[in-house]
Amino acid sequence: MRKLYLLAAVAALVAAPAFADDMLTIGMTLSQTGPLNVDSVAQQRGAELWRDEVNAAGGIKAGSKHYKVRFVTYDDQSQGGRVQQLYTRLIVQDKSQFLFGPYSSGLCATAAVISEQYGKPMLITGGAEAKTLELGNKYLVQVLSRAGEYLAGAIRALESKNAHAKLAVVYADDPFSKAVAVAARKLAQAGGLDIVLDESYAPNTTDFSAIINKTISASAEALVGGGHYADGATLARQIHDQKANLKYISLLVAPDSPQFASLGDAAYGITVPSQWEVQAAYKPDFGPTGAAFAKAFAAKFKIAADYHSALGYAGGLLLQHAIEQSGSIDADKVVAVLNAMDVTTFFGRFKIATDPGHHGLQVAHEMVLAQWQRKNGRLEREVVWPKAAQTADLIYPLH
Amino acid sequence: MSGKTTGTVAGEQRASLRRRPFFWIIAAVIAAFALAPAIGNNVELRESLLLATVYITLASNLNIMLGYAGYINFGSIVFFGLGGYTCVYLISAHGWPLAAAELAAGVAVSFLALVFGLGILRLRGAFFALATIGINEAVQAFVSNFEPWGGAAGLYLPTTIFKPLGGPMRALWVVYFLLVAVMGASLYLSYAVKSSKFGLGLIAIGQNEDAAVVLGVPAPLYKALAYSLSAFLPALAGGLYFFKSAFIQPSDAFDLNLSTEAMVIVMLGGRSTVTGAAIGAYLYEELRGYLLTSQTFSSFQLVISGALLLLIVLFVPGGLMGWIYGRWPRGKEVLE
Amino acid sequence: MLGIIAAIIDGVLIGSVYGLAALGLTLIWGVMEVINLTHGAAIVAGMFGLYLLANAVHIPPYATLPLILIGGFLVGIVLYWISVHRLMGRPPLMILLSTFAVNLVVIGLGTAAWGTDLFNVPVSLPSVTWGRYTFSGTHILAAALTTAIAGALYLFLYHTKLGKAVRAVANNREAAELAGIPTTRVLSLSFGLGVALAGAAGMLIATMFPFTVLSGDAYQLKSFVVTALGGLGNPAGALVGGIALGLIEGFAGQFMPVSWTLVIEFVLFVAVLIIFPRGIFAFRRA
Amino acid sequence: MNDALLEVEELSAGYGEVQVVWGLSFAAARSKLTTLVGANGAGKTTTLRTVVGTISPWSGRVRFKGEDVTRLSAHAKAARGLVLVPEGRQLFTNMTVDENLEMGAFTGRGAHGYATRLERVFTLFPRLKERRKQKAGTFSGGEQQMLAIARALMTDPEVLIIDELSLGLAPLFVYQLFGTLKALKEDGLTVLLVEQNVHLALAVSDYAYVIAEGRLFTEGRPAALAAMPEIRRAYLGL
Repeated sequence: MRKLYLLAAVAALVAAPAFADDMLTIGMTLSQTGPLNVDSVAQQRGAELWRDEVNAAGGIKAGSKHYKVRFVTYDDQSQGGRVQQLYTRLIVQDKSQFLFGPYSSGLCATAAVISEQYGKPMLITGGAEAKTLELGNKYLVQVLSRAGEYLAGAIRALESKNAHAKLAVVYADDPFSKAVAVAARKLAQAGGLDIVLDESYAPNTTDFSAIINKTISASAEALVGGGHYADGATLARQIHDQKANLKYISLLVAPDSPQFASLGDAAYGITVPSQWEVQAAYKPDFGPTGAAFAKAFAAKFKIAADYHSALGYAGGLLLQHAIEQSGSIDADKVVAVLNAMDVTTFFGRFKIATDPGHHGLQVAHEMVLAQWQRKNGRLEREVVWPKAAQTADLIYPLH
Repeated sequence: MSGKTTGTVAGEQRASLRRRPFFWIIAAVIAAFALAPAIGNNVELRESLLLATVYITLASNLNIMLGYAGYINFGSIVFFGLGGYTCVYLISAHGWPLAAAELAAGVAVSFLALVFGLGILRLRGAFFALATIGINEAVQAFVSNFEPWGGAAGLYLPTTIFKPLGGPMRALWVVYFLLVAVMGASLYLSYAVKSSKFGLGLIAIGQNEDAAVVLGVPAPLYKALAYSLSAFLPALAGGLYFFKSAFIQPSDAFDLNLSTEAMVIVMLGGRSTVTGAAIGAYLYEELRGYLLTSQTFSSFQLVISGALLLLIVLFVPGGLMGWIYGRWPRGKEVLE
Repeated sequence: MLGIIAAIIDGVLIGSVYGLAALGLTLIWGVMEVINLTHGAAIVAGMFGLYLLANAVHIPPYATLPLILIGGFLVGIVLYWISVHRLMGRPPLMILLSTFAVNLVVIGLGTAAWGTDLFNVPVSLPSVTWGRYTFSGTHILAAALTTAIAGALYLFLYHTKLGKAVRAVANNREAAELAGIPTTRVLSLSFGLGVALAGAAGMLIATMFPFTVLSGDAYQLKSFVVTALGGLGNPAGALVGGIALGLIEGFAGQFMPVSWTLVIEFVLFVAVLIIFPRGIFAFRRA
Repeated sequence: MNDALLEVEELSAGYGEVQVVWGLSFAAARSKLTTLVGANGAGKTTTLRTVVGTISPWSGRVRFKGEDVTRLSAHAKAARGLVLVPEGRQLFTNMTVDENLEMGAFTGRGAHGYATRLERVFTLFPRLKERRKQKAGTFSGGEQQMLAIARALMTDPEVLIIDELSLGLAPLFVYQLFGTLKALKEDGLTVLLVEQNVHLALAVSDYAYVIAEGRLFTEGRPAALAAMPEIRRAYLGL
């Protein structure tokens, strides 16, 4: 029996993937393993939901043809060294016509050049750092708000409560977090906040005692920063363990994952800049509503959708729209449509810069700020900023 | 006068190299690498071979320290990364042409290696191995904080950088041929070292350092030279690799995993053989490429590489070439 | 000023756990001159041991410590026979590679089983507050348990016959064999002890910080730094070296950007190896 | 040779591809002092190491009390009472005198009657008793040799094998140690001694084997050997 199973597996490997002409291949890598895997997998699931829905509905209509969507994915192990090899393989060997970017700004920066070298459009759904899009690329399309925007809401929300709060900026040494921190620093200074601590840490840092002691010594009242999941969650736990008595904490990325609730009390009150929350009810020009997406996602994966999942789905949706509008799967024609698009989906608004120095940079999408609050004894995320989209009041101060 | 003498000696050595069959074997390998993808514009093959050239370069140069002199260098990747950084930095910040930036990277990194080498080569065995890890980590931590090199965010190259090479598509071919050249140079270097008095001294150090010193081998100098020599070509390869990537960040440039992969390659092929490092690199790249992209094995690729390495170390410590020499002793004369 | 004192106290607390981790590495080196590259994997195994026993079997977190020590010991003995025994007396490269290979296999299996998700074992202990600074109960208890384990190891090595045999084998393996000590068994036992200590350190770390399958690398590197500071093969040095590293991390961070402490750590590591190959804190050996 | 406690038959051994010992046979009789003499490099040390098992023989057999122990490991042989005091003493230099002696008594055999044997060892070597807490590495050569023999005695040997007893020691110590050996023999201990100092060896032993280039050159009672012209010329410098 087991032999048969093995044989089948081998046969599946050997047999060339047979697909008809009307098949659209989209290639991407995801971080199944490595430090980025939590968010990367969430993003991937969003994309898969889109693919399955499109195929169930008969595929993407381009002109007279209907294309079924096929994904080819490889594990990049969260390592830049593999990304280029794999994207090249996706284009050259697997004949991908379109690409989705990997997760995280660092990996996107590594993958970006391949899209340019081979002239394949790449939708970036998990790389917020703007630098990659300022190098003269012609085939990159950023779906999410860029890094500079991340903490804008968090800073404004803090200013609304205490315009002169003592602020600690603590962030991971990676391209994304650094870009976020640089922008946050400028905003905070312009708004009159008092930056009492400005520290970065290595992304694989496991012990934050030194930084937290410094935060306490600097009498900081608020802390913004963080990086990705592993370091952010550790930082949150240690802030709680060491009773840093911060009135306000905003961390990147990590608190957006449903898994963050496993930190228990340490998660309470922490805010997170979010690309999307289900409560933010945009009126979509096409595609599902936020609520419908969240419902379908939860039904398929038995887990709540976070913004990375929404991004994965939105990337697919926007590509589909562009192909349908252009009536072809020709790379240049589709990119031309994307360049001209100004639309709103369940994910929010989409519009990219088209000047050569910033081609593909997202300029229209807006972020929200969410906070972990207690509701009927359970930890849940509520949108607390901007006021217009708010589902609950910001809890301030935390202590 | 002394310059003239060495020139003649080097000349004679070169002449004697050409008479040996292995010289021509290497030449054939280089030609195969250069021609195979060029015929029919086979981009797919080129991409696979491109990584093989990088691996062969890293493994051949690691072999000089690890195979000949018997020194475990966990941090050989630091040359690759520093070469990449120097090259990308000179191009992006100072607008140097690729060739000049490459040369500067190679020279600077070799010099730095000489300095490091004179420091840590007093250490032996495990202490040396630990120090090489330390150097790699220290350099990575330093570069992460070094703002002129972009710190943790790394350095980016604009796509216009490929213009002088005929646009992004043609640049890939140019970079590939340059990497093949660097690989070829690595193989010749490895071979030349092995068949020189210098190489003999290194191998003597590898067998028994104390005895070698007694026999008059200037061990510290030889080790430092070998360390520095084995830095030059990896630095060039790093420069080309990250130029192609158009992006470099500390975690990619100084990835300890790549160092350990290079060691696995040397072991797989057979320590202190030129052919072994090359074949080992090629096989490893193919195996890794397969494991990485196979749906069945991708989650077990670490397990498989680990188990393979363990079996080699336990049961075939001579690697592939050791096994071949065992079956076919005359092989030693043809395949160095 | 208070902040600096708090940083020093924190540094000592965490450093002692680094010391415990390094103790396993240094013991194995001292007895058989082997650098165990499975060390990081052993630390991770200790972390997951805690997670599984506490979450799946519902054993109170600290009650898992003896189980992890025993489990680590047995696994270590098996590892010795698989990856070290056959290669004793061969060039050191071989054992480095074989233990590295086992490390790959263990981490690979762990990744296949749990992915690389972050795991968190919430341990609620009362903490000690001092002015504005708080010392988490988990850190204090970890330091206390480390001291207890190190003390027990000392008693074992200096006051039991078997422990003295371990020292005898470390001192002169051939003489030990001639004196009738079954040296191979002592080697496997020492390897088991080393792995058990690494596992215990992993377990204690997991009570303090969240962790992933890949966390071992960072702690393995720290263990290297600690052993270099304290002198390779010197158990007392490992503890002192660990505390020194904790102090560097806590103390240096008060005066410069925290991201520079890593640079200092590794530069110091290389410098110490070159200048004092036996470690700054190496106690003079007779 | 029915009273032979240790019998070695046709022993061959070496290192790597170099053969050092070529089909050597000899025996150590119960309660006698037997010596192997020969020039430096004759293969004496290799022979002893092969007999006790720190290196394995290429061929040949070792019998101890009639039992074939050729393939036993060194510690197993020590546990049966076949104990070697290796060349260069090989003490546990980081450990105290007490600890060294305790390690000598590591085996079940040595542990049995530990206290009485310790008393006896201290009677034989009172100097050691004075320095029980001192580390062995701080001792002089002669003291180290005493401790090495004392440690071996703690194993309760039936055959005590000593490699190069006198090497590098002051004459006074050498005479003292030979005296001790004689006393031990008279108490019933079987001793096998390897010695470069042929004069001394022949003076104290009951039976001697002369080894040259890894082979047995001749054997016999010391008096008879000392009379042989070849021996006189080659080893006694007469």
